[in-house]
Amino acid sequence: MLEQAQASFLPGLPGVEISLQGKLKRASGFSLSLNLKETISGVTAIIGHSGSGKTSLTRCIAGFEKNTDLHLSVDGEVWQNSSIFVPPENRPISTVFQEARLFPHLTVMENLKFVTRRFPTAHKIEALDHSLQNFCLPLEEVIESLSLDYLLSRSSNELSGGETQRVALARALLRPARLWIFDEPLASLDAQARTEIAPYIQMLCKRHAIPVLYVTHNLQEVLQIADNAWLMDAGNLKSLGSDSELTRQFPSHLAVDEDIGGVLECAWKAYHADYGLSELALSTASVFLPGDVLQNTQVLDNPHDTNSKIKVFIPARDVSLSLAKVADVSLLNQLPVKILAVETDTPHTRLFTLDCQGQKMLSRITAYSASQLNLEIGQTVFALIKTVSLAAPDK
Amino acid sequence: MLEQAQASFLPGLPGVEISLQGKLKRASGFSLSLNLKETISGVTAIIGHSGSGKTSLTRCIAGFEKNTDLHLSVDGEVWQNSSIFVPPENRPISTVFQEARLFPHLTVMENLKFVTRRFPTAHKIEALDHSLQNFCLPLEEVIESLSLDYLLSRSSNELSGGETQRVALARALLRPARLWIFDEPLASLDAQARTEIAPYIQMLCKRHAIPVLYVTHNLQEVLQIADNAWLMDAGNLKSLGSDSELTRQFPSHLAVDEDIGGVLECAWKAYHADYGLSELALSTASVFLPGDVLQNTQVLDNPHDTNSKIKVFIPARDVSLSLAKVADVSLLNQLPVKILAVETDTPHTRLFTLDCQGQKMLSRITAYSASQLNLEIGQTVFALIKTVSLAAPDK
Amino acid sequence: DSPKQTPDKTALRIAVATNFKPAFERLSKLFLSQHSLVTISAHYASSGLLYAQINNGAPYHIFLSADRTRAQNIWKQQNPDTGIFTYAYGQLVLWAPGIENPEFEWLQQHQGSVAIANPELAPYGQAALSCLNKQAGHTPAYQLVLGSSVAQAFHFVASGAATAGLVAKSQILDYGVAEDHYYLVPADCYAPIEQLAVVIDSPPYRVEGSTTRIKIKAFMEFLKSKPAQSLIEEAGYLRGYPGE
Amino acid sequence: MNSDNYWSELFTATQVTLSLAATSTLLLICVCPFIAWWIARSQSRTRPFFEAIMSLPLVLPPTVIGFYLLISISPGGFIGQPWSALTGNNLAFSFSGLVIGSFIYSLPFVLQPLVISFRNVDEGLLEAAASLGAPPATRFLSLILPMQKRALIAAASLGFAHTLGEFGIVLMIGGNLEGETRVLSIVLFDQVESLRYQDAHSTALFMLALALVMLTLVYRLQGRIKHA
Amino acid sequence: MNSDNYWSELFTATQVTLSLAATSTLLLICVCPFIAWWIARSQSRTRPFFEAIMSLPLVLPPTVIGFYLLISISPGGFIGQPWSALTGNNLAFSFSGLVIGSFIYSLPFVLQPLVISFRNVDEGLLEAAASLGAPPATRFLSLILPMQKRALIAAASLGFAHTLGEFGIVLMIGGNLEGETRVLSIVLFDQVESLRYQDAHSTALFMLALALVMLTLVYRLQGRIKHA
Ligand SMILES: Nc1ncnc2c1ncn2[C@@H]1O[C@H](COP(=O)(O)OP(=O)(O)OP(=O)(O)O)[C@@H](O)[C@H]1O
Ligand SMILES: Nc1ncnc2c1ncn2[C@@H]1O[C@H](COP(=O)(O)OP(=O)(O)OP(=O)(O)O)[C@@H](O)[C@H]1O
Ligand SMILES: [Mg+2]
Ligand SMILES: [Mg+2]
Repeated sequence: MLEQAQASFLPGLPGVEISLQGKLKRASGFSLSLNLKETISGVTAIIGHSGSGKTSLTRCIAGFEKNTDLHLSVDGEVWQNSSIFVPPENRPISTVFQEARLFPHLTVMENLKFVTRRFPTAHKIEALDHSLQNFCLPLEEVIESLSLDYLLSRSSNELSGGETQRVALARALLRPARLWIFDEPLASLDAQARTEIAPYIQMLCKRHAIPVLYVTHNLQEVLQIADNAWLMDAGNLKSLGSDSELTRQFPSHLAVDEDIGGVLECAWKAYHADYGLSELALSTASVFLPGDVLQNTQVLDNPHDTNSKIKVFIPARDVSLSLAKVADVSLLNQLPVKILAVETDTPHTRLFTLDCQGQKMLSRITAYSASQLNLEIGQTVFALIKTVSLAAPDK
Repeated sequence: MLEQAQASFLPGLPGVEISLQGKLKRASGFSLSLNLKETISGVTAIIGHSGSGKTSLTRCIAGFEKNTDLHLSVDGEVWQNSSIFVPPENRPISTVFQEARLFPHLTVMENLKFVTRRFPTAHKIEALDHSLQNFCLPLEEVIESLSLDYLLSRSSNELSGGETQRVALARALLRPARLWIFDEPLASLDAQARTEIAPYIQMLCKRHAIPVLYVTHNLQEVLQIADNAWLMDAGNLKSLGSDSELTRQFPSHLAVDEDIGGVLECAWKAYHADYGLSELALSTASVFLPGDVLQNTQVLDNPHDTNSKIKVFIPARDVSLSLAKVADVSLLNQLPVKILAVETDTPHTRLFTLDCQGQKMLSRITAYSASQLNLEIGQTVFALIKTVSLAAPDK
Repeated sequence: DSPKQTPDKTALRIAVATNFKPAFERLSKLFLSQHSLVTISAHYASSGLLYAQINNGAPYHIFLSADRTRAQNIWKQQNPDTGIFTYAYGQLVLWAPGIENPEFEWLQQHQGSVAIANPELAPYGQAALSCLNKQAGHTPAYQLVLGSSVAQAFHFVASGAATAGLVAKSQILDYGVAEDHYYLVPADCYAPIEQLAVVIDSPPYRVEGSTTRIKIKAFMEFLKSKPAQSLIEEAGYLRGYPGE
Repeated sequence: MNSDNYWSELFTATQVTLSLAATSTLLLICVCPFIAWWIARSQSRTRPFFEAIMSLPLVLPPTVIGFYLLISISPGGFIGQPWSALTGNNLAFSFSGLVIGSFIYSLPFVLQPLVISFRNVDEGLLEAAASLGAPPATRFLSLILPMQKRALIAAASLGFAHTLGEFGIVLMIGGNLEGETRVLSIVLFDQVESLRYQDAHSTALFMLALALVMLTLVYRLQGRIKHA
Repeated sequence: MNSDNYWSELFTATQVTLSLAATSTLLLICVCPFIAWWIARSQSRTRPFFEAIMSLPLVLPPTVIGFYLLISISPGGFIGQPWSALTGNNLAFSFSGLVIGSFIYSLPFVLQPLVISFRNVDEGLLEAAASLGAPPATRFLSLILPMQKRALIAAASLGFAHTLGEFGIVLMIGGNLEGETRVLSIVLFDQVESLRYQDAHSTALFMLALALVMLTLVYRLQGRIKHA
């Protein structure tokens, strides 16, 4: 699933440094404690339980929580502290709210025009960011990419849930910004629309080097487009970083069991056009993926650079273990691995941490199999991975 | 994933027969053509693209589309035609709207009390349904099951997105009804909350024999709790039925490729407590599932009845093929199957339809493996399925 | 002459044209001092309004109108046995605050606004208009503004909005304007401004010897009496009832 | 002039004024929400016409309305006659008559704000209430009215304030009876008309202060109600 | 009486009335939205007090307001003096004076419905507009005002109707000058006062018909505007 260009693929631009300290206290008793200093680029997923404070966090950054004890500075510029408050309209941030908040008296097109009429004469924003003026997404592109053509003359309270969300997203994309905040932008969309729009967001984010804070509950979305993740837990923010441990950390908090796994960083090796298989190199071993990885991965500046690293997410539940290589099966990927550790995952399954050419991966098998095979720490076995499990969503 | 009691497990009550004919025309040009006559029981998923008319359909049934050319009768009783219109408040239907629609001036508790104050003195509804009076969910149970305790005194516009949705669901559950209509009730919830609430809905639906029309975009939800499905496609409704072909029909319309698969109907055989493995019988072969299937499946009237059928969904992407049985691997399920058909699924994968003891299942492998193994129609091979792939979400 | 000494709660309800209010207050004080058991409730409004009310069953006993037509109309509509007489004549004065001893000659040259009551509504207005018309040798330089009543015409002047006005002498006295700051318009340039009092025919009045009837008659007699007429004269009117 | 007299008159008039304003506002706030709801939600083609009719009391000068009212409520009038027959009392020049007059005159000021406010009610919430089994009457009474508390208060206070200042009608049909129909605005009017400007200034100040205090309190209360 | 005279008087008065109502409504609808917006959104502790002040014209009888206005706009008054100095004209007994009077008197009727309506505006939409880069002024002008079109029309029509029927103030500061300050309501009042009841009935009917037609049209238009 996760199979994407690394941060180093980005067109050389630095990220945005966010420094956010302080507290937000709600009348309801909820309190958000923030202590964050991080340079973000690419897509940063914000995950966490319902009511944990994700939306509150984004509101703090976007400038909708005024009477709080917050200190926010972005790229060293103070936006909010006890004496300064840059109002939301002067922050170069574009937000998609959890509820779409379309202007009900306007048509879809008028909702979009509400933004485009105002820009790129980005008056005050200049003060905060000079590069902004250069960038403004063309209205037509956004309309087409989010398939809004047929909706344009519709009154915006005559839309279906998913249509509403797409219009809200489009409207936000049209505002020139240095940071995007999207609060569950695709929650009401069907899987197909989602797999079309998520990569589009990811592509925009990379093409224009605009970092995205992306609140979502959909793990598939996280794995598909996130470069790193922040975890919100009962009002406490924790950056999970962007390393291969990212997905490893999900389960205890959020994911259903199917979602844990490991990430292997491979180098591109070859594309076998006849069978539609990509071959990636993992030190000496080969990993096969269906389809042309380089084509599916949307933004590669220099695809045939042998240094190009490609991340492949391998779900633990898709990895079987075998004492020996197996012949005559459809399982193409059979990687020699060393057992590093074993955990009692659930009463009847075991989670093995494996060393595969110096990188970690996970395998979950039944307790029964584990005892049948007599697996021990240090032992070398073969990890069997179905190739199609690794398929990227087809275009 | 899908692993649940059949309709015959329901406490002997018949379903609800819905007959819905006619057209709904919207000013926007959208038109819904309905021609449906079906007895529904259990959870009926309504799937379809964004804007295809799912919400419109539920509005027609719930009575929110008055000026239309519709004929609706339920259990033979006419609710709507050119001369009759039973208003929504007199239809024994409880609806969760796509937008939560909490009453903004009330607290969460007052929102719930708005319903409980009114029932069970279900005045006019008696005329439509006599059995209704007997059933009213206890307020405390609903509050606990949806973890609303800490929210009760909150004003309902001080909730997070997910909290709002849970309250809306609770409110709807409190209204005595003969049919539930839930329009994406869990869209704003995280995976964990979802895996807790979805089975609760399913359980209620079975315990009280109230059919649910369940609009969702989440295929995992469909597979987890739906007994059958309706597909809405550009205003045309099609019942997909509840057979094992159900999931087979998804991909072309909605699902990402990972979601296709087959459903095997097995009988319960044994639970191996030492390894936490359930053994199910599929004619002569055995299928192993992690955990105690009977415990995980929430409502079984007579669990040890040997006629109990248990549906197991087997995703095509999790089935590998092997020419012979494989030893020394963690793959417990190795079923002998006959190849019935092979399709070119994507340019680089092949989808095999397999006959497994008279039932159909699917396997997707790479084109490369398919040609390496020289697989042919009619050939008998072994389907290898990782046991943990079949795990039900743990409690 | 004095009413029956039986306690009777019903007040004597008298409808009074507003411009007569100051005089009436003094009159009623005097009357009450003579008739200790009577109470009076006075209803002040414009004559036109009171007329409409009486026509629609207002429970008044006596109507002190500021004009002739309305009082006579009422009298004609009812039992001719009820009394009617002129209790006072209004006097017209020219007042221009800040101007000493103004005269009509001054008014002719005056460039400002001159307030009078609306001639269609108020006798003072009619009187003022006829005087102005008689004086007009050439087109006047001032602008004429109309108040709906003579009271309003007075407000116009008192507030400074109008620079001069033809108002009632009673108002001037009540307001305390100094002797040499107004000009009493000669009575021959306008028709007399008759103020009529009329008894309103009501069921208690019809009962011969009823307390109410006695009170009404008593007040009407009082109004004709010398002390009352002197009070009226003091308030800036001419005596309406010359008799002793 | 007579200071004692002045204050006792003012006191009595204040009592009459407040009870008149309170009574007619109470009546208005009981009746108007229903009419406003009908106007706000009706799809009928006659709705605009009916709405215009309700606004007519605005258009005629109060004394003229008073004149026609006087004719109607006089013992022979089409309201006064049945009223006398029923109660044995005269409607004209009575407190009840004033209440009727104030009711008619202040109706548009209470009605229109409610109509505006009711038009803003989210249709979705009504659907939700229906889906929870609430019939139309319940939806209105136990959902809309509590939800529109703030608008109700605002409309009521507009009506109340307007009745305080009402004068043309009162003068016409009330007849300026002390303790019964002589309200503050009439006292003030009398004072102005009879050139007692000093008294008039005090009375005007008193009325303004009274109104200012009451309105400030109401508007502060209103600010406390957070939602809708 | 004189039928010719009657009609020509009515015609002139109608012209004056309509221009007065139109002018003051126009002024009100330009000014009130801003004040209403401030009142509806201010968190200030003085807000209720200020709001009450704005409602005060309701509380005093129109003739009394008129009296005080007369003092203020007379050539020596605190409005009249600078006005004369500036324009060389007298404000009292002029059309401009009437406009000022109507403005003050009708202010609360235009303001309050707007306040009620603005209070219902979803805060979320304002946040959305801010997030799209619209500063407060833009949010108000290009989001709220268009969104509240219906409330604006309703408030304006209330103000317009009220100015049509206004009379106490006009009587006081107008001076009844034909073609300049003699409005319909005064004509009607004069007719009633001078016992020309037949003429009064016709005039009242004419005013009612005029208002009925205009209001029906406005309210129908309003019904066509679907949202908020
Ligand atoms: N306006 C408000 N006033 C008071 N409490 C609030 C308000 N908005 C949110 N809260 C509370 O603050 C907490 C955090 O809310 P927040 O909306 O940030 O959660 P979230 O992580 O976005 O949840 P979700 O995924 O359900 O949208 C919740 O407990 C919520 O009830
Ligand atoms: N009130 C309305 N007036 C006019 N058209 C509408 C209205 N509501 C929905 N539509 C249109 O009807 C079509 C079906 O809408 P509907 O809400 O039923 O879709 P849906 O299947 O529920 O979509 P989603 O999954 O996005 O919620 C859409 O094209 C939508 O734009
Ligand atoms: Mg949220
Ligand atoms: Mg929908």
